[in-house]
Amino acid sequence: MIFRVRMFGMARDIAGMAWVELEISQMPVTVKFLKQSLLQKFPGLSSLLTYEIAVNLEYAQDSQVLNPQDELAVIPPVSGG
Amino acid sequence: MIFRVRMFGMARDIAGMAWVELEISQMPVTVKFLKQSLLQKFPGLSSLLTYEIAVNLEYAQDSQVLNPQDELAVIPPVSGG
Amino acid sequence: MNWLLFHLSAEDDMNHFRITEEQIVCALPQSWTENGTDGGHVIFCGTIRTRNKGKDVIHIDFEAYEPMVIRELEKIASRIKAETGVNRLLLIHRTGRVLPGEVAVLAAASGTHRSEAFRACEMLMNELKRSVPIWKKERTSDGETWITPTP
Amino acid sequence: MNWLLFHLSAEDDMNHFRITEEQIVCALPQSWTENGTDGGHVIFCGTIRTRNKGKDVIHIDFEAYEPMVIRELEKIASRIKAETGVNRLLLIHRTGRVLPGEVAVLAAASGTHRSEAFRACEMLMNELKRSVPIWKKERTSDGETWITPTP
Repeated sequence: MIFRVRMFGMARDIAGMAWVELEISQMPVTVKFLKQSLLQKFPGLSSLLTYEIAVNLEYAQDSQVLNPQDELAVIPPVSGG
Repeated sequence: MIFRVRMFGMARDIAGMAWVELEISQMPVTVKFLKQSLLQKFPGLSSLLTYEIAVNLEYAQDSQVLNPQDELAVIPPVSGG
Repeated sequence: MNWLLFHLSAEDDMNHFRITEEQIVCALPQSWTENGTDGGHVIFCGTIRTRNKGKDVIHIDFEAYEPMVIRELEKIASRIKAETGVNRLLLIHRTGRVLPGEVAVLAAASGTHRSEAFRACEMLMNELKRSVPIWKKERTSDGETWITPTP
Repeated sequence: MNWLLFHLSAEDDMNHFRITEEQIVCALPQSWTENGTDGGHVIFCGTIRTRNKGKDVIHIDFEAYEPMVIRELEKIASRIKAETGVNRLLLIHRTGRVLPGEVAVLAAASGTHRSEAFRACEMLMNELKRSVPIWKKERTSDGETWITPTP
């Protein structure tokens, strides 16, 4: 199944794109697994000391199960204001 | 000697005037004595639970000695803002 | 719209204290915020409420001992700057008749960082209410009363 | 001068959260302050400093995940209102390129009294910096860097 993930801030610069598509066959897909898949595709993400995954505009736990309709985003440490 | 005193807020309403002139013969004239003279002239001032005397735009102590050139004012409890 | 007129030159890099009979808007002019040194600006804007202690407020008349207000604010400002490290303070207060919904006072503190600006602006308001010679007389449906600080 | 255009109707008596590419002025519109219910309005205005950590700042580029920003701010606002009792919160944040001296963020809290408004506005800024998905990349004479929160 195809998961589309928005990339923001430093993560977007590392990936070199604002949207990433990941094909994942294993089921179920958790947030933790998504992070591992992203790291495999973009090893540079390890330079982000930490980042969160947002699922449908909310911060998600590692254990949350995803489905391909979810709006997913990589949220590096924020620095607004 | 003549001392001119500005009256503000509730003190002005009690005195019925914005400027009060007091003729005081005793010397030296302290802030405390000025307050007593004002109270004698305007007994209604006792309804102010407390008030300060400003001398040349500064809050003054009771013991401060006045001279007729000083800019004097009765400062009832403030309520700006 | 007197804030558009209220321009501060670059030389005016210190405090701004003023009493005015004109309407105040809840704004800092760009000339105050654009200096590039102060990154945090905290503003307090006090407006007249329609109801106070269960009564309908018709208007408030403010009276100020203007030269002493300025003198007292300068003294307060020295203490606040020393204690918090902010660079600039501003206070503009209405006199005369102020209607519900209108701005009675605008206070501001500007510093390098935000926490000091929050602290300084709140201190400025506390000190204003403690010692600056300004008085208000409130007119409600019950009549007129000089407001005194609640102990 | 977009604050003159930024009018809030009387029905809009709740929060106002917005991301904008246009210049922000350090002001609350009269339509926000004149309701007669809230007597205390505290505003924070954050501007870009010319120098940061010993370097000359050329500009800052802000990026936001806009729909999540709004969602997150609404959640934060519910907590702040419950904790402080203020009635309304406002936050407007720039995206795109912001130059030194320009306003990056405007935050405000309005309530019956001033102490709660001070507390709420400072909480809103703290929470903005903690969890709201906005990022800044700073360009100095040394190059470009994504700013990360200092631990």
